[in-house]
Amino acid sequence: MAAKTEKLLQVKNLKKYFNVSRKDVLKAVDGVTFDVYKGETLGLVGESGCGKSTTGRTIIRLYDPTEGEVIFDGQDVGGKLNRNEKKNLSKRMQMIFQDPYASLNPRMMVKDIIAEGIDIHHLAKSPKERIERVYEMLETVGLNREHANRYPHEFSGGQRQRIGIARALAVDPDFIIADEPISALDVSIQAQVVNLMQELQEKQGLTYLFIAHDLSMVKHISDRVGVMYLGNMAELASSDDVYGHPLHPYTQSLLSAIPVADPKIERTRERIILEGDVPSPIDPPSGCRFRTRCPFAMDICAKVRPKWHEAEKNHWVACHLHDEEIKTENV
Amino acid sequence: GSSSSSDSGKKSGASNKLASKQELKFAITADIPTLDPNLATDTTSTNAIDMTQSGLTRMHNNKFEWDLAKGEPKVSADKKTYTFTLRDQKWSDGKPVTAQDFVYGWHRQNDPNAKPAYNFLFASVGIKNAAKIQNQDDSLYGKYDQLGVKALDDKTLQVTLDQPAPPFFYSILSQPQFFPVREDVVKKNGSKYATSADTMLYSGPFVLSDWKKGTGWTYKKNKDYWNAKATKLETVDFKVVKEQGTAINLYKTGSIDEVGLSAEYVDQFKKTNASEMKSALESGTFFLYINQKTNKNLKNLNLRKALNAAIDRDGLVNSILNNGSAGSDYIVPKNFVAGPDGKDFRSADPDGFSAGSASEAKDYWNKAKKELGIKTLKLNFLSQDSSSTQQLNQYVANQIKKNLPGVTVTINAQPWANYLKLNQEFKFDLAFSGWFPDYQDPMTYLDMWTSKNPQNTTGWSNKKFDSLLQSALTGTADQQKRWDNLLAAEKLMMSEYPIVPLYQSGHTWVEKPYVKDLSFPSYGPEIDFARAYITQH
Amino acid sequence: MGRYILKRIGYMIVTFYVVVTLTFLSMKMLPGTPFKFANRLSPEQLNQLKHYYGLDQPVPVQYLQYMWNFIHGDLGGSFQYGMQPVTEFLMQRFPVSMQLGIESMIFGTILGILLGIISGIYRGRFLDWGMVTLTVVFISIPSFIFAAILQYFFSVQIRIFPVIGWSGPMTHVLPVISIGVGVMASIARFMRTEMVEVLNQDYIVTAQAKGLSTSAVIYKHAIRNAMIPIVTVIGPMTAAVVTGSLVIENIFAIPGIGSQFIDAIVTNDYPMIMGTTELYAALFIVTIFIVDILYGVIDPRIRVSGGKPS
Amino acid sequence: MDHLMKITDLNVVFHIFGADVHAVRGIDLELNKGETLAIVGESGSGKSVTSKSIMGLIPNPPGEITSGEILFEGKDLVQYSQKQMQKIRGKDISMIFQDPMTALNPTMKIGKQIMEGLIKHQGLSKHDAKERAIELLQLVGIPNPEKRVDEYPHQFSGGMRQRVVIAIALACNPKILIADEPTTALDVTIQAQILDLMRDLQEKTGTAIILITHDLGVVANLAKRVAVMYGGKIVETGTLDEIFYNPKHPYTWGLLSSMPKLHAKTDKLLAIPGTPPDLSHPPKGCPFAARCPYAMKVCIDHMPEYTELSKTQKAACWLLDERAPKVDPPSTIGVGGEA
Amino acid sequence: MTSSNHDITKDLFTLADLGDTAADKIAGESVSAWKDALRRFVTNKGAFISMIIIALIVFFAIVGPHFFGYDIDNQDVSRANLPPKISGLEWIPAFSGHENGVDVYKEKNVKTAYWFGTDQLGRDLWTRTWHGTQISLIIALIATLADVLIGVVYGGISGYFGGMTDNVMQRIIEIIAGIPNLVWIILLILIMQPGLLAITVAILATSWLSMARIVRGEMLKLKNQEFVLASRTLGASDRRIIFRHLIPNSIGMIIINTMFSVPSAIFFEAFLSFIGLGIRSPQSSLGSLINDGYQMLQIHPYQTLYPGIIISLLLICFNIMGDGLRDAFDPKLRR
Ligand SMILES: Nc1ncnc2c1ncn2[C@@H]1O[C@H](COP(=O)(O)OP(=O)(O)OP(=O)(O)O)[C@@H](O)[C@H]1O
Ligand SMILES: Nc1ncnc2c1ncn2[C@@H]1O[C@H](COP(=O)(O)OP(=O)(O)OP(=O)(O)O)[C@@H](O)[C@H]1O
Ligand SMILES: [Mg+2]
Ligand SMILES: [Mg+2]
Repeated sequence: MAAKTEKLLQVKNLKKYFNVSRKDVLKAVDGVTFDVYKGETLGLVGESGCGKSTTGRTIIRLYDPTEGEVIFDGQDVGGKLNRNEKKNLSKRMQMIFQDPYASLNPRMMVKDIIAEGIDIHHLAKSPKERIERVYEMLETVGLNREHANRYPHEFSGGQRQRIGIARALAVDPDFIIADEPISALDVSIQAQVVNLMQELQEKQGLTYLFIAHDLSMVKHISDRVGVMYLGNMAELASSDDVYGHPLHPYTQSLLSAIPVADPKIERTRERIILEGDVPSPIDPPSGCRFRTRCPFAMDICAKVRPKWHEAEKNHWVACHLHDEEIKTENV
Repeated sequence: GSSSSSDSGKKSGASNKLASKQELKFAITADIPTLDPNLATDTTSTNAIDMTQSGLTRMHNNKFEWDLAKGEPKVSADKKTYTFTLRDQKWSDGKPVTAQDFVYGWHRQNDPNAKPAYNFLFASVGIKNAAKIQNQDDSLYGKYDQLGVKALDDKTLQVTLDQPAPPFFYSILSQPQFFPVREDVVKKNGSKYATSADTMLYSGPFVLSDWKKGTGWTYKKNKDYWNAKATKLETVDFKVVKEQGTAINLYKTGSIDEVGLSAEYVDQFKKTNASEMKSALESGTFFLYINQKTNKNLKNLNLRKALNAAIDRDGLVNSILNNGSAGSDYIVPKNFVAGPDGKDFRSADPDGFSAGSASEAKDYWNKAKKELGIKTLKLNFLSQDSSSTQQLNQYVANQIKKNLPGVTVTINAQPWANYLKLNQEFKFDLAFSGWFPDYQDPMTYLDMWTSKNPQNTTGWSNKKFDSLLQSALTGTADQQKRWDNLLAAEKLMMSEYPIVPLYQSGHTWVEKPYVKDLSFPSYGPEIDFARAYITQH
Repeated sequence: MGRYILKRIGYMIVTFYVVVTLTFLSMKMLPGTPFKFANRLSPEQLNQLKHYYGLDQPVPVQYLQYMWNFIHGDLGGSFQYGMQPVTEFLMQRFPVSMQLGIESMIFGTILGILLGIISGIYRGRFLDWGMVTLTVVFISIPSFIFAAILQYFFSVQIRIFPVIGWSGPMTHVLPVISIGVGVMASIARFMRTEMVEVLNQDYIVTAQAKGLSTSAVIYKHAIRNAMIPIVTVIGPMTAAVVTGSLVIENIFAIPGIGSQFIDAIVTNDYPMIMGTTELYAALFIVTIFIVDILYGVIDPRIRVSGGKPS
Repeated sequence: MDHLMKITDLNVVFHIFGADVHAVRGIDLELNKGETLAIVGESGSGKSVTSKSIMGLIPNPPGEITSGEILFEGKDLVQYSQKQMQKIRGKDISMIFQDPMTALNPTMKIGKQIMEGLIKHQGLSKHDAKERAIELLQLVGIPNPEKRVDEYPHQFSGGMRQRVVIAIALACNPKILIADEPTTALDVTIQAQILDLMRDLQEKTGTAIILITHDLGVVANLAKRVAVMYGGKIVETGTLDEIFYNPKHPYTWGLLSSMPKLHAKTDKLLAIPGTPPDLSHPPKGCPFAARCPYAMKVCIDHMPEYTELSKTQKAACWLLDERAPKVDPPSTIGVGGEA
Repeated sequence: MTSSNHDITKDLFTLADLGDTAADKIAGESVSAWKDALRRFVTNKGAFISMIIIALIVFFAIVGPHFFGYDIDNQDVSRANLPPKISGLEWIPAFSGHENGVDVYKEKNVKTAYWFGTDQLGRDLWTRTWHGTQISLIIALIATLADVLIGVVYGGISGYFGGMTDNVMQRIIEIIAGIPNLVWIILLILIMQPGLLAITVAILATSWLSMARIVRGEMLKLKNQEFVLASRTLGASDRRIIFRHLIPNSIGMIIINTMFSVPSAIFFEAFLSFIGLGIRSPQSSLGSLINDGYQMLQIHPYQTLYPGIIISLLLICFNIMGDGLRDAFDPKLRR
């Protein structure tokens, strides 16, 4: 794979807070920074509730960011947008959802679901052109024309997910955020969807933000992987680096926790088992968010929030263990 | 006994021996609203006061009897001053009833601060200065001490009138408004006065012994009543029952001894309990106001005659009301009051002044159409929305519609409060109404039709009629002439048909065979059980 | 929790204030007069009466006056009852309606819950089918027809129960049944739905997997959980039953508040209408409040957090 | 061999909406004392139904065990009445369900939910049962158990609830523990905790485990033997190594090769095309035939018999018939062939 | 299975050509969610029969009043209170024209047979009953339509826009709900001219609350569903989301709720009639007929019977149909 360096999306210090009650603020995403290069797949992993979906949804403006910048193709799309700007953005940025059952309107025919974007953006000049485009999309995702007049509940999970992909592709976007597109699917079906996504990327030069908690799948599909913990980005590097030599203790334990479908490896594996559960994002730990479960926690971790820095080339991490300044101080 | 026509001759079944338990049980649709004579305006309150207290006179069988007045008063030569001597009678707290109690009661009725509701009777009968005291614009307003009543001593009460007493003077004294009131009890109880059995004093044939609000009440015989020997009942029990069906069920199960019957039940009881059924004519007259003030068409006499002739009274009283009511073409009811000659007022024109039958109605209507130059007519029929008038409303509307082709009638049934308002504001063409007497005299039915009277919501006005009534009002000295004037007035009025008389109300009820001498008189207490008794059964 | 309760009480007061004001204003819009015998009075006499009772004052003045008295617990005097204080009336009559309502609710709820449980357990079987039909029939027969039939049959024909009254236990039977069957039917339907829902829950399978007997599973696990949502229905239903029992009160001559209310309406007895309305509203508001609090008490899921279950 | 449990020719049908869903179609299965048997397979292949049949918890209606026997210590559980089953459930055989969030009664204290089984099966007094419940909570690694017995499920996190569920299941030292996707709803870090716990507990108690999952990683971690289900049938069974390193059924191949490998580079995943069969109209032949890249004409109408491949491994596939052409497993199963 | 092994020949062991998409084929015709629900509804016998009964009642409500050429106010006291009689069916006691063993028709010398009998004013009860049914249905229809409109719009706005809007709107609902039904209705009826409109407004005043609550709940649930989010990411306007996604998906709930609010409107009108606040004569409604008949319940029970049966049938059928629809729309049952 040729190195992809042209930045399609820059996310800078993105924050998204939810007011869950009068006094409680839930910091779902609390200052994440990363870039997505044109044509690459950036994977985003992390435990449930760590803010992966919120990050994705804030970028595509389903949520308005609390703070931070989102620069898409050189244009700041993180601030206030008028309807037209939002609409234009929606043509270039699309999303694939997790639940193949909830993500298709059960009262619409497949052709109308797929054509929704075409209708909104008036991409077809005639009904004939519209239906042709729908057929094209169906075939692109490996379904056939006859499926156009059917209703979602007549399809299996994998087929529905393909319809969801077709819907996103219909407006011919550059960037697709896939929020756990396969986690609701059976193992054998997951491969169908992942393969399809990869094929499409090759053919159409798409860029993906691929959110999942299945680390092996993320590794398989992603060029680079970001690991999130409790609203923060813990580590970001090429997938080989993240899996090959993870820097952040959280990444390390996460990787060691994954059971591998290979009995031999499983028999001999050393695990770092994390104690306890993820703390609440309403009242997160001070300093480093991970310190409450971190086997290497130091005093400083409670006081200072670790800097997000490039510890190695193209290998970003937020951990005091890898912060040169701290290290030297400590030594 | 004009009241219970079927009373005589029926001695079958039950023996005439007194039963050991003298208890009578009733159901009634409303609780006693108040025992305060100042506030009592309804029949239930009035009946309760009648039975538990005494005035100078008491009505029995439509005639007055001397009650706390020890017989005829001394009458002055000008017939304007009456001096009553009082009988010895104790209040239920043991103190004697005095002339001062009467004076206080009468004053209170004329004191605006005591909020009297029904004190215009004082003016109707002509008690000296009453009219002025009650008139806000008069200099005497509120000065009740100027009222023509005086206690000469504890047992002597002097009443002064503006003019010679009208014939109903003695009978009206039986009304609660003219009862004695104990000042100390009123003062002591304040706003609680007369709101429960023990915030009131009694001086009548019965005392109220138990008054459970909303449920019922019980009268006990008053042993201290001067005429206690005439009271045979020991207890009289009233239950508040709003549903007719429930009351019927109570009667069927023997829980009550009497129940009034609405039309539906009359037929049923006729078949099953004919011997227990009784009927009496009441003094209520019911009619339709014809609004000729704001509806110009109704100024037409032929049209009014047509309306009068259109309604089949027989069908109404036999099928719809079915309770002993009598169809009427008159204003002053039958069996209500007799003149100086002792003959009933109605005996002069027993059948009244019929405008004719349905076929004549069409003729009148045709004439009216020609005179008015109309083909059709829309009439707004204002009535009440109580369940008892529902059927009547529909019947009347239908009769007019049916018998006067081209006339359409819309029923506007309203709750009483709103009915009154619409009626007084002349927002109707025809309005169903009834009238019960305030005093026992034809005047109570006739003076409301004078031009200025607020009750005359027809817009009909007749100078001759007005003057006839005026001379009857002032000419109280010559009883016969007054009587003739009243007869002439009714006749004159009915020649112009300003209203459509419909019926004189009747009351049909069943009572257990062992109940005797219970009556529903046309004037006086609504239910007169003061002399009733129970035979062995 | 404390904060939550305070906030709720705040809302309750606002709601109640709005109700009081609305009723007051609608009283002023009522056509007609509160003086039943107005047809016998001259306009002057009528004006005089209005003056006695302060009805000739401008509406805002009357309103302030009313609110002032209201705050001091004085609801005025009833026009139809010789100006007897309305509060006294309400205090005499309301407990009766309340008792009737609550007894009917208890009767209906217990039976309804039982029926609901049974038909939920035997869902789809004959028993269930029979019960569903029965409840629909009971829901659709107006209670007054039912009451009249019961009265005729049990009091007049076979004379087991007294025709009317509200004194001994025997007098309570028919009215309570008349109202209660409707309650029963609604509760049974609701309970059935809940029961079916709960029986499909995973924790029921867990309980079965523990080896508990069927009755223990149903009794200890299903019923309690199915009954929790019932509380939310029972609250408003109690209020509705108490306010809606007027017809039954009439039929059985029960000295409750309902029949009084209708009389008051027909005669424009303003203070009585307002007083009754306010009492009903207060009852309603308080019941809903109590239910919410109760819900928190019996459902551990919101007991701690003080919020509502999602 | 003397099996703890032996299932033969189990058939389960659900009668719904005019259709009969043949959820389980004649499966045979054995379980030995103290071993861990994993059942893997596509969603809807009948894994849960099989386990519920063992527990006697098939909802009836609509479900019905139409034939077969489940011998537990020599006695046929299929013939047992509900009353008899109640004595087995929770005591000899217990079960853990997939979703810890819904598997606990939300209105009953944790302690009480654990105690119920103890009181029922071991006749413990309330007090003793509570003691034991606290012990059990300790055993499954819940800190501060004395306090937490009196708390309600919503006060526990997902991972802790699953521990409670396990504590309930283990309360009476069952001989068999059926775990139906015990970690699917949990995060990987929590999953690791739970898997560790289960392994520890099994070592301590010697309970045989039937582990149902479709995560092959979990299988590799915990199981000794594996049964692969597809379309209501067991298509292949074998020891862990046999299944992972020497699979013989194309479905097993597909399953293994559709998973990316964490520790190896996979260029392209092998996707199994199509969708599983509709069990209300089960195919006459091999259930996998419609999706099988090697499907032969015979596969469509004829169900293959089991071929014994070793003492422990057998598979039902026509490819194993001597008449069939020789086919090599795809290289994408990665670890294939090493065994 | 062993037996079939005999048929297995060597030539069967060749690659089968299943085609590319064999596994992706969907059998059967295309079924929309609507058709699917309809199909399930039709197979629900109770619900289907209920629907037919309702249709029959509606039919009679339309043609019934014109059967005998009487109008609703055709009075004739000479034929008052006749029991039901159907010529040719006299052998059925209920239609013999006898009451308490007496042939009332003979007694009153009436020749015409009245199928449902006559009332106290001698009006034909068949005509009045079906006319009353018509009025009751119209009341129910108007009330329900308006209920649906107000409730859906209110709940929809409240739920869709959420936030402050929702907060304020919910407070308002709370206040309205704080006033008991009966009070609202009586106050309204007192202020307004009595009649059809007043009844409708009265029923409306409160009945939309439950609809608003339900629709709001649906909106809250639906607006965060992924298919709605998907539409938003495609740049759809609020209008499109509301009309293409939210409303079509809540319509099932709306219909079901409507099925339950129709009978409650009918029932409520009956209640109003009973306390004397219902439809004005000579118009009739089922409620007013029952009320009129109720006075006669002990004497001429047939006067309550037929309106009673019809109102019960309507309520029962609407309820069962509502239940049936609920099942039909239940996504859990869909395959
Ligand atoms: N609309 C919302 N309102 C309030 N809180 C929210 C909202 N959406 C998400 N959250 C909260 O924000 C946090 C992050 O949620 P998010 O959905 O982004 O996590 P996730 O990483 O996608 O988790 P999962 O793997 O479960 O999908 C969670 O605690 C969640 O409860
Ligand atoms: N209660 C039931 N009613 C009707 N059909 C059922 C029922 N339970 C299971 N089934 C059917 O039985 C088949 C097998 O279901 P089962 O739950 O055993 O699958 P599974 O292998 O456990 O799948 P998953 O991995 O999704 O849990 C499915 O087709 C399912 O639709
Ligand atoms: Mg997510
Ligand atoms: Mg399962």
